[in-house]
Amino acid sequence: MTATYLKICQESFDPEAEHKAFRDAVGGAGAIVAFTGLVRGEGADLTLTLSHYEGFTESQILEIAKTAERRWPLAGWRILHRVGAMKAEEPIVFVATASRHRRDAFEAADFLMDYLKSEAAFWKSESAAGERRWIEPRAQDIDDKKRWTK
Amino acid sequence: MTATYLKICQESFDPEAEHKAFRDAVGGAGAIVAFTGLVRGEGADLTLTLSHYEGFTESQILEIAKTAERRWPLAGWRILHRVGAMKAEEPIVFVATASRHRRDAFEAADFLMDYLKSEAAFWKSESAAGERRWIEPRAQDIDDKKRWTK
Amino acid sequence: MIDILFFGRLGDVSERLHIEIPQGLTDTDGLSSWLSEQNVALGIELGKVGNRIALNKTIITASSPLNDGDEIAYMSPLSGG
Amino acid sequence: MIDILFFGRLGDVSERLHIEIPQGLTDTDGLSSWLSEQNVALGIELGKVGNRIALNKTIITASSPLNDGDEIAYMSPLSGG
Repeated sequence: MTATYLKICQESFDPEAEHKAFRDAVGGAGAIVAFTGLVRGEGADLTLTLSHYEGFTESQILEIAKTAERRWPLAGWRILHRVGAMKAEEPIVFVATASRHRRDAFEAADFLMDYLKSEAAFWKSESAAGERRWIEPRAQDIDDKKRWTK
Repeated sequence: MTATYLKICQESFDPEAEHKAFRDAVGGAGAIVAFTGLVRGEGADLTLTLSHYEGFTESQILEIAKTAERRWPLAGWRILHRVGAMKAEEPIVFVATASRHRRDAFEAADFLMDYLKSEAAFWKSESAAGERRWIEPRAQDIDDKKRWTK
Repeated sequence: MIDILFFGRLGDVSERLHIEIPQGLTDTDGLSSWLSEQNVALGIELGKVGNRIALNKTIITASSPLNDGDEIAYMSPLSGG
Repeated sequence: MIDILFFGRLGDVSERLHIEIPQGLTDTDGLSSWLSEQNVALGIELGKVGNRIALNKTIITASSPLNDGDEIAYMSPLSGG
Protein backbone atom coordinates (compact mmCIF):
# COMPACT_ATOMS: atom_id res chain seq x y z
CA MET A 1 0.00 0.00 0.00
CA THR A 2 1.37 3.34 -1.04
CA ALA A 3 0.71 6.47 1.05
CA THR A 4 -0.16 9.07 -1.58
CA TYR A 5 -1.18 12.71 -1.29
CA LEU A 6 -1.58 15.51 -3.82
CA LYS A 7 -2.67 19.04 -3.14
CA ILE A 8 -2.72 22.21 -5.20
CA CYS A 9 -2.64 24.98 -2.60
CA GLN A 10 -4.11 28.45 -2.99
CA GLU A 11 -2.42 29.52 0.27
CA SER A 12 1.12 29.12 1.58
CA PHE A 13 2.01 25.70 3.01
CA ASP A 14 4.52 24.61 5.63
CA PRO A 15 7.16 22.21 4.22
CA GLU A 16 8.07 20.88 7.67
CA ALA A 17 4.45 20.13 8.57
CA GLU A 18 4.15 18.25 5.26
CA HIS A 19 7.37 16.37 5.95
CA LYS A 20 6.07 15.30 9.35
CA ALA A 21 2.69 14.21 7.96
CA PHE A 22 4.51 12.20 5.29
CA ARG A 23 6.91 10.62 7.76
CA ASP A 24 3.96 9.56 9.93
CA ALA A 25 2.15 8.16 6.88
CA VAL A 26 5.01 5.99 5.59
CA GLY A 27 5.68 4.34 8.93
CA GLY A 28 8.56 1.93 8.79
CA ALA A 29 10.11 2.97 5.44
CA GLY A 30 13.85 3.40 5.84
CA ALA A 31 14.42 6.32 3.48
CA ILE A 32 12.66 9.63 2.87
CA VAL A 33 13.76 12.15 0.25
CA ALA A 34 12.07 15.56 0.26
CA PHE A 35 12.49 18.31 -2.28
CA THR A 36 11.34 21.83 -1.44
CA GLY A 37 11.29 24.50 -4.13
CA LEU A 38 11.23 28.08 -2.87
CA VAL A 39 10.82 31.45 -4.54
CA ARG A 40 14.41 32.66 -4.87
CA GLY A 41 15.48 35.55 -2.69
CA GLU A 42 16.97 37.74 -5.41
CA GLY A 43 14.07 40.13 -5.81
CA ALA A 44 12.37 40.97 -2.56
CA ASP A 45 10.00 43.28 -4.46
CA LEU A 46 9.13 40.54 -6.94
CA THR A 47 5.81 38.71 -6.98
CA LEU A 48 5.58 35.31 -8.58
CA THR A 49 2.13 34.21 -9.72
CA LEU A 50 1.24 30.67 -10.67
CA SER A 51 -1.98 29.46 -12.19
CA HIS A 52 -3.19 25.98 -13.04
CA TYR A 53 -6.03 24.28 -14.89
CA GLU A 54 -8.16 22.82 -12.15
CA GLY A 55 -8.88 19.13 -12.65
CA PHE A 56 -6.54 18.81 -15.62
CA THR A 57 -3.39 19.69 -13.68
CA GLU A 58 -4.23 17.32 -10.84
CA SER A 59 -5.00 14.35 -13.09
CA GLN A 60 -1.79 14.96 -15.06
CA ILE A 61 0.28 14.93 -11.85
CA LEU A 62 -1.48 11.77 -10.68
CA GLU A 63 -0.47 10.09 -13.95
CA ILE A 64 3.16 11.10 -13.41
CA ALA A 65 3.05 9.83 -9.83
CA LYS A 66 1.54 6.51 -10.97
CA THR A 67 4.42 6.15 -13.41
CA ALA A 68 6.84 6.67 -10.51
CA GLU A 69 4.97 4.06 -8.44
CA ARG A 70 5.36 1.52 -11.25
CA ARG A 71 9.03 2.33 -11.70
CA TRP A 72 10.22 2.35 -8.07
CA PRO A 73 9.03 0.36 -5.03
CA LEU A 74 7.69 3.31 -3.04
CA ALA A 75 6.17 3.27 0.43
CA GLY A 76 4.62 6.62 -0.46
CA TRP A 77 4.79 10.00 -2.14
CA ARG A 78 3.47 13.44 -1.24
CA ILE A 79 3.20 16.37 -3.64
CA LEU A 80 2.09 19.92 -2.87
CA HIS A 81 2.17 22.75 -5.39
CA ARG A 82 1.33 26.37 -4.75
CA VAL A 83 -0.72 28.52 -7.07
CA GLY A 84 -1.62 32.19 -6.65
CA ALA A 85 0.69 35.09 -5.80
CA MET A 86 3.82 34.55 -3.76
CA LYS A 87 6.86 36.43 -2.51
CA ALA A 88 10.58 35.65 -2.07
CA GLU A 89 11.35 32.56 0.04
CA GLU A 90 7.80 31.19 0.00
CA PRO A 91 7.54 27.47 -0.81
CA ILE A 92 6.29 26.69 -4.33
CA VAL A 93 6.57 22.94 -4.45
CA PHE A 94 7.15 20.05 -2.07
CA VAL A 95 7.80 16.52 -3.32
CA ALA A 96 8.60 13.71 -0.91
CA THR A 97 9.12 10.02 -1.61
CA ALA A 98 9.73 7.11 0.75
CA SER A 99 11.12 3.68 0.13
CA ARG A 100 12.95 0.85 1.79
CA HIS A 101 16.28 1.75 0.19
CA ARG A 102 17.47 5.28 -0.40
CA ARG A 103 18.32 4.95 -4.11
CA ASP A 104 14.66 4.38 -5.00
CA ALA A 105 13.50 7.38 -2.99
CA PHE A 106 16.19 9.62 -4.51
CA GLU A 107 15.44 8.60 -8.07
CA ALA A 108 11.67 8.85 -7.69
CA ALA A 109 11.83 12.35 -6.15
CA ASP A 110 14.24 13.49 -8.84
CA PHE A 111 11.99 12.02 -11.56
CA LEU A 112 8.83 13.63 -10.14
CA MET A 113 10.49 17.04 -9.95
CA ASP A 114 11.80 16.82 -13.52
CA TYR A 115 8.29 16.06 -14.74
CA LEU A 116 6.65 18.70 -12.58
CA LYS A 117 9.05 21.33 -13.93
CA SER A 118 8.65 20.46 -17.58
CA GLU A 119 5.23 18.84 -18.03
CA ALA A 120 2.85 19.79 -15.26
CA ALA A 121 0.21 22.33 -16.22
CA PHE A 122 1.31 25.44 -14.36
CA TRP A 123 1.81 28.91 -15.77
CA LYS A 124 4.20 31.20 -14.01
CA SER A 125 4.62 34.95 -14.28
CA GLU A 126 6.80 37.42 -12.44
CA SER A 127 5.83 40.96 -11.69
CA ALA A 128 7.81 43.83 -10.26
CA ALA A 129 7.04 47.55 -10.32
CA GLY A 130 3.82 46.97 -12.24
CA GLU A 131 5.47 44.99 -15.06
CA ARG A 132 4.66 41.37 -15.64
CA ARG A 133 6.49 38.72 -17.65
CA TRP A 134 5.69 35.09 -18.34
CA ILE A 135 8.26 32.44 -17.51
CA GLU A 136 8.63 29.47 -19.82
CA PRO A 137 10.53 26.22 -19.17
CA ARG A 138 14.31 26.45 -19.20
CA ALA A 139 16.15 24.28 -21.73
CA GLN A 140 17.75 22.62 -18.65
CA ASP A 141 14.32 21.45 -17.48
CA ILE A 142 13.64 19.82 -20.85
CA ASP A 143 17.05 18.09 -20.75
CA ASP A 144 16.48 16.95 -17.16
CA LYS A 145 13.24 15.28 -18.14
CA LYS A 146 14.88 13.43 -21.06
CA ARG A 147 17.14 11.59 -18.60
CA TRP A 148 14.20 9.34 -17.72
CA THR A 149 13.27 8.13 -21.18
CA LYS A 150 16.40 6.10 -21.86
CA MET B 1 29.07 31.79 1.93
CA THR B 2 27.92 28.28 2.64
CA ALA B 3 25.66 27.50 5.61
CA THR B 4 27.22 24.35 7.06
CA TYR B 5 26.30 22.25 10.09
CA LEU B 6 27.44 18.87 11.35
CA LYS B 7 26.33 17.13 14.50
CA ILE B 8 26.79 13.63 15.86
CA CYS B 9 23.85 13.18 18.23
CA GLN B 10 23.76 10.97 21.29
CA GLU B 11 20.01 11.58 21.62
CA SER B 12 17.14 11.42 19.11
CA PHE B 13 16.76 14.42 16.81
CA ASP B 14 13.76 15.92 15.02
CA PRO B 15 14.12 15.87 11.21
CA GLU B 16 11.51 18.58 10.73
CA ALA B 17 13.17 20.93 13.23
CA GLU B 18 16.45 20.38 11.36
CA HIS B 19 14.76 21.03 8.03
CA LYS B 20 13.35 24.30 9.34
CA ALA B 21 16.69 25.42 10.79
CA PHE B 22 18.34 24.62 7.46
CA ARG B 23 15.68 26.41 5.42
CA ASP B 24 16.12 29.50 7.60
CA ALA B 25 19.91 29.31 7.23
CA VAL B 26 19.99 29.08 3.44
CA GLY B 27 17.68 32.03 2.90
CA GLY B 28 17.04 32.70 -0.76
CA ALA B 29 18.25 29.38 -2.23
CA GLY B 30 15.66 28.01 -4.64
CA ALA B 31 16.08 24.28 -3.98
CA ILE B 32 16.39 22.15 -0.85
CA VAL B 33 16.82 18.38 -0.90
CA ALA B 34 16.59 16.54 2.42
CA PHE B 35 17.28 12.89 3.04
CA THR B 36 16.09 11.26 6.26
CA GLY B 37 17.18 7.74 7.13
CA LEU B 38 15.05 5.95 9.69
CA VAL B 39 15.35 2.68 11.53
CA ARG B 40 13.12 0.36 9.52
CA GLY B 41 9.90 -0.77 11.10
CA GLU B 42 10.31 -4.52 10.53
CA GLY B 43 11.42 -5.45 14.01
CA ALA B 44 9.70 -3.49 16.71
CA ASP B 45 11.65 -5.46 19.33
CA LEU B 46 14.96 -4.69 17.63
CA THR B 47 17.50 -2.24 18.99
CA LEU B 48 20.02 -0.69 16.63
CA THR B 49 23.22 0.60 18.21
CA LEU B 50 25.67 2.89 16.46
CA SER B 51 29.06 3.96 17.69
CA HIS B 52 31.59 6.35 16.24
CA TYR B 53 35.19 7.45 16.79
CA GLU B 54 34.87 10.90 18.26
CA GLY B 55 36.91 13.49 16.43
CA PHE B 56 37.91 11.11 13.64
CA THR B 57 34.36 10.53 12.39
CA GLU B 58 33.55 14.25 12.40
CA SER B 59 36.68 15.28 10.52
CA GLN B 60 36.12 12.55 7.95
CA ILE B 61 32.55 13.77 7.32
CA LEU B 62 33.77 17.37 7.05
CA GLU B 63 36.21 16.24 4.34
CA ILE B 64 33.39 14.58 2.42
CA ALA B 65 31.24 17.71 2.76
CA LYS B 66 34.09 19.93 1.54
CA THR B 67 34.40 17.70 -1.51
CA ALA B 68 30.69 18.24 -2.16
CA GLU B 69 31.13 22.02 -1.76
CA ARG B 70 33.87 21.99 -4.39
CA ARG B 71 31.82 19.87 -6.75
CA TRP B 72 28.44 21.64 -6.59
CA PRO B 73 27.55 25.29 -6.01
CA LEU B 74 25.82 24.85 -2.67
CA ALA B 75 24.12 27.50 -0.56
CA GLY B 76 24.51 25.12 2.37
CA TRP B 77 24.47 21.61 3.79
CA ARG B 78 23.35 20.14 7.11
CA ILE B 79 24.28 16.69 8.38
CA LEU B 80 23.10 14.99 11.57
CA HIS B 81 23.94 11.43 12.49
CA ARG B 82 22.69 9.50 15.47
CA VAL B 83 24.85 7.28 17.64
CA GLY B 84 23.78 5.21 20.64
CA ALA B 85 20.82 2.85 20.94
CA MET B 86 17.70 3.38 18.86
CA LYS B 87 14.37 1.73 18.10
CA ALA B 88 12.20 1.25 14.98
CA GLU B 89 11.23 4.47 13.15
CA GLU B 90 13.79 6.67 14.95
CA PRO B 91 15.83 8.92 12.65
CA ILE B 92 19.43 7.78 12.11
CA VAL B 93 20.66 10.32 9.59
CA PHE B 94 19.57 13.63 8.10
CA VAL B 95 21.36 15.18 5.14
CA ALA B 96 20.10 18.38 3.55
CA THR B 97 21.60 20.42 0.73
CA ALA B 98 20.52 23.72 -0.80
CA SER B 99 21.37 25.33 -4.09
CA ARG B 100 20.07 27.70 -6.68
CA HIS B 101 19.05 24.93 -9.06
CA ARG B 102 17.58 21.63 -7.99
CA ARG B 103 19.97 19.34 -9.89
CA ASP B 104 22.92 20.48 -7.78
CA ALA B 105 21.05 19.95 -4.51
CA PHE B 106 19.85 16.49 -5.61
CA GLU B 107 23.28 15.35 -6.69
CA ALA B 108 25.07 16.70 -3.63
CA ALA B 109 22.61 15.07 -1.19
CA ASP B 110 22.84 11.77 -3.07
CA PHE B 111 26.67 11.98 -3.06
CA LEU B 112 26.84 12.78 0.66
CA MET B 113 24.57 9.87 1.53
CA ASP B 114 26.55 7.42 -0.59
CA TYR B 115 29.73 8.44 1.23
CA LEU B 116 28.12 8.43 4.66
CA LYS B 117 26.85 4.89 4.07
CA SER B 118 30.10 3.45 2.78
CA GLU B 119 32.94 5.51 4.23
CA ALA B 120 31.93 7.36 7.37
CA ALA B 121 33.28 5.87 10.59
CA PHE B 122 30.19 4.38 12.20
CA TRP B 123 29.74 0.86 13.51
CA LYS B 124 26.28 -0.55 13.63
CA SER B 125 24.94 -3.54 15.52
CA GLU B 126 21.45 -4.96 15.92
CA SER B 127 20.22 -6.70 19.00
CA ALA B 128 17.02 -8.58 19.67
CA ALA B 129 16.19 -11.00 22.47
CA GLY B 130 19.66 -10.62 23.98
CA GLU B 131 21.52 -11.49 20.75
CA ARG B 132 23.69 -8.95 18.99
CA ARG B 133 25.07 -8.95 15.46
CA TRP B 134 27.30 -6.47 13.64
CA ILE B 135 26.15 -4.98 10.36
CA GLU B 136 28.69 -4.40 7.64
CA PRO B 137 28.26 -2.34 4.44
CA ARG B 138 26.04 -3.82 1.76
CA ALA B 139 27.64 -4.44 -1.65
CA GLN B 140 25.01 -1.96 -2.96
CA ASP B 141 26.49 0.80 -0.79
CA ILE B 142 29.96 0.18 -2.21
CA ASP B 143 28.55 0.28 -5.76
CA ASP B 144 26.60 3.46 -5.02
CA LYS B 145 29.76 5.22 -3.90
CA LYS B 146 31.62 4.20 -7.07
CA ARG B 147 29.15 6.21 -9.16
CA TRP B 148 30.96 9.39 -8.07
CA THR B 149 34.50 8.50 -9.09
CA LYS B 150 33.96 8.48 -12.85
CA MET C 1 -23.11 25.82 -24.85
CA ILE C 2 -19.36 25.25 -24.71
CA ASP C 3 -16.71 26.55 -22.31
CA ILE C 4 -13.49 27.96 -23.72
CA LEU C 5 -10.60 28.52 -21.30
CA PHE C 6 -7.28 30.25 -21.84
CA PHE C 7 -4.11 29.70 -19.78
CA GLY C 8 -0.79 31.51 -19.51
CA ARG C 9 -0.12 34.23 -22.09
CA LEU C 10 -3.37 33.28 -23.82
CA GLY C 11 -5.23 34.22 -20.66
CA ASP C 12 -3.84 37.77 -21.03
CA VAL C 13 -5.64 38.28 -24.32
CA SER C 14 -8.95 36.59 -23.69
CA GLU C 15 -11.37 36.00 -20.85
CA ARG C 16 -12.91 32.57 -20.55
CA LEU C 17 -15.96 32.19 -22.79
CA HIS C 18 -19.25 30.40 -22.23
CA ILE C 19 -21.02 30.45 -25.60
CA GLU C 20 -23.22 28.55 -28.03
CA ILE C 21 -21.18 26.71 -30.68
CA PRO C 22 -20.85 29.40 -33.39
CA GLN C 23 -23.00 28.78 -36.47
CA GLY C 24 -21.35 26.40 -38.94
CA LEU C 25 -18.46 25.28 -36.69
CA THR C 26 -17.96 21.55 -36.33
CA ASP C 27 -14.45 21.05 -34.97
CA THR C 28 -11.64 22.55 -32.89
CA ASP C 29 -9.64 23.86 -35.87
CA GLY C 30 -12.75 25.76 -36.95
CA LEU C 31 -13.13 27.13 -33.45
CA SER C 32 -9.50 28.33 -33.38
CA SER C 33 -9.98 30.20 -36.68
CA TRP C 34 -13.22 31.72 -35.49
CA LEU C 35 -11.57 32.90 -32.23
CA SER C 36 -8.69 34.47 -34.20
CA GLU C 37 -11.18 36.42 -36.33
CA GLN C 38 -13.07 37.67 -33.28
CA ASN C 39 -9.94 38.74 -31.36
CA VAL C 40 -6.81 39.79 -33.28
CA ALA C 41 -4.52 39.76 -30.20
CA LEU C 42 -5.70 36.22 -29.43
CA GLY C 43 -5.13 35.23 -33.06
CA ILE C 44 -1.48 36.34 -32.80
CA GLU C 45 -0.95 34.29 -29.61
CA LEU C 46 -2.74 31.23 -31.04
CA GLY C 47 -0.34 31.35 -34.01
CA LYS C 48 2.75 30.89 -31.81
CA VAL C 49 4.44 27.52 -31.41
CA GLY C 50 4.21 25.51 -28.19
CA ASN C 51 0.53 26.09 -27.40
CA ARG C 52 -1.57 23.04 -26.65
CA ILE C 53 -5.29 22.35 -26.73
CA ALA C 54 -7.26 20.13 -24.37
CA LEU C 55 -10.77 18.95 -25.14
CA ASN C 56 -12.67 17.94 -22.01
CA LYS C 57 -9.37 17.88 -20.10
CA THR C 58 -7.57 15.61 -22.57
CA ILE C 59 -4.79 16.95 -24.80
CA ILE C 60 -5.68 16.64 -28.48
CA THR C 61 -3.13 16.41 -31.27
CA ALA C 62 -5.53 16.63 -34.22
CA SER C 63 -8.68 18.65 -34.87
CA SER C 64 -11.60 17.06 -33.05
CA PRO C 65 -15.41 17.36 -33.37
CA LEU C 66 -17.16 19.89 -31.15
CA ASN C 67 -20.23 18.92 -29.15
CA ASP C 68 -22.56 20.79 -26.89
CA GLY C 69 -21.19 20.79 -23.32
CA ASP C 70 -17.54 20.54 -24.36
CA GLU C 71 -14.78 22.31 -22.48
CA ILE C 72 -11.94 23.51 -24.71
CA ALA C 73 -8.73 24.75 -23.08
CA TYR C 74 -6.11 26.74 -24.96
CA MET C 75 -2.82 26.48 -23.09
CA SER C 76 0.42 28.44 -23.50
CA PRO C 77 3.71 26.58 -22.93
CA LEU C 78 3.90 25.34 -19.35
CA SER C 79 6.29 26.37 -16.59
CA GLY C 80 5.94 24.38 -13.40
CA GLY C 81 7.63 24.09 -10.00
CA MET D 1 51.88 6.32 27.52
CA ILE D 2 49.82 5.46 24.44
CA ASP D 3 46.06 5.05 23.96
CA ILE D 4 44.77 2.08 22.01
CA LEU D 5 41.14 2.15 20.90
CA PHE D 6 39.02 -0.60 19.33
CA PHE D 7 35.86 -0.07 17.26
CA GLY D 8 33.13 -2.34 15.95
CA ARG D 9 33.73 -6.10 16.34
CA LEU D 10 37.19 -5.32 17.67
CA GLY D 11 35.59 -3.43 20.55
CA ASP D 12 33.84 -6.67 21.55
CA VAL D 13 37.14 -8.42 22.24
CA SER D 14 39.16 -5.67 23.87
CA GLU D 15 38.64 -2.71 26.15
CA ARG D 16 40.50 0.48 25.29
CA LEU D 17 44.03 0.45 26.67
CA HIS D 18 46.11 3.23 28.19
CA ILE D 19 49.62 1.74 28.55
CA GLU D 20 53.34 2.42 28.32
CA ILE D 21 54.77 1.44 24.92
CA PRO D 22 55.64 -2.23 25.52
CA GLN D 23 59.40 -2.91 25.87
CA GLY D 24 61.10 -3.28 22.48
CA LEU D 25 58.16 -2.11 20.32
CA THR D 26 58.92 0.62 17.80
CA ASP D 27 56.06 0.57 15.28
CA THR D 28 52.38 -0.21 14.71
CA ASP D 29 53.01 -3.65 13.14
CA GLY D 30 54.94 -4.57 16.27
CA LEU D 31 52.07 -3.32 18.42
CA SER D 32 49.53 -5.39 16.46
CA SER D 33 51.61 -8.57 17.00
CA TRP D 34 52.04 -7.80 20.66
CA LEU D 35 48.27 -7.25 21.09
CA SER D 36 47.55 -10.58 19.33
CA GLU D 37 49.87 -12.39 21.77
CA GLN D 38 48.25 -10.77 24.79
CA ASN D 39 44.67 -11.49 23.66
CA VAL D 40 43.95 -14.50 21.46
CA ALA D 41 40.37 -13.42 20.63
CA LEU D 42 41.69 -10.01 19.58
CA GLY D 43 44.40 -11.70 17.51
CA ILE D 44 41.75 -13.60 15.56
CA GLU D 45 39.78 -10.40 14.84
CA LEU D 46 42.92 -8.45 13.88
CA GLY D 47 43.72 -11.17 11.34
CA LYS D 48 40.47 -10.58 9.42
CA VAL D 49 40.36 -8.51 6.23
CA GLY D 50 38.82 -5.06 6.11
CA ASN D 51 40.10 -3.71 9.42
CA ARG D 52 41.82 -0.32 9.35
CA ILE D 53 44.26 1.42 11.67
CA ALA D 54 44.40 5.13 12.46
CA LEU D 55 47.40 6.73 14.13
CA ASN D 56 46.50 10.00 15.83
CA LYS D 57 43.20 10.04 13.91
CA THR D 58 44.79 9.56 10.47
CA ILE D 59 44.38 6.27 8.59
CA ILE D 60 47.74 4.59 7.99
CA THR D 61 48.43 2.18 5.14
CA ALA D 62 51.94 1.07 6.21
CA SER D 63 53.52 0.32 9.57
CA SER D 64 54.39 3.60 11.31
CA PRO D 65 56.71 4.49 14.22
CA LEU D 66 55.18 4.66 17.70
CA ASN D 67 55.80 7.63 19.95
CA ASP D 68 54.81 8.47 23.49
CA GLY D 69 51.38 10.15 23.51
CA ASP D 70 50.15 8.43 20.34
CA GLU D 71 46.55 7.33 19.90
CA ILE D 72 46.18 4.13 17.88
CA ALA D 73 42.70 3.11 16.73
CA TYR D 74 41.89 -0.37 15.44
CA MET D 75 38.69 -0.20 13.37
CA SER D 76 36.47 -2.98 12.05
CA PRO D 77 34.80 -2.47 8.65
CA LEU D 78 32.45 0.51 8.79
CA SER D 79 28.67 0.61 8.43
CA GLY D 80 27.20 4.07 8.41
CA GLY D 81 23.80 5.78 7.91
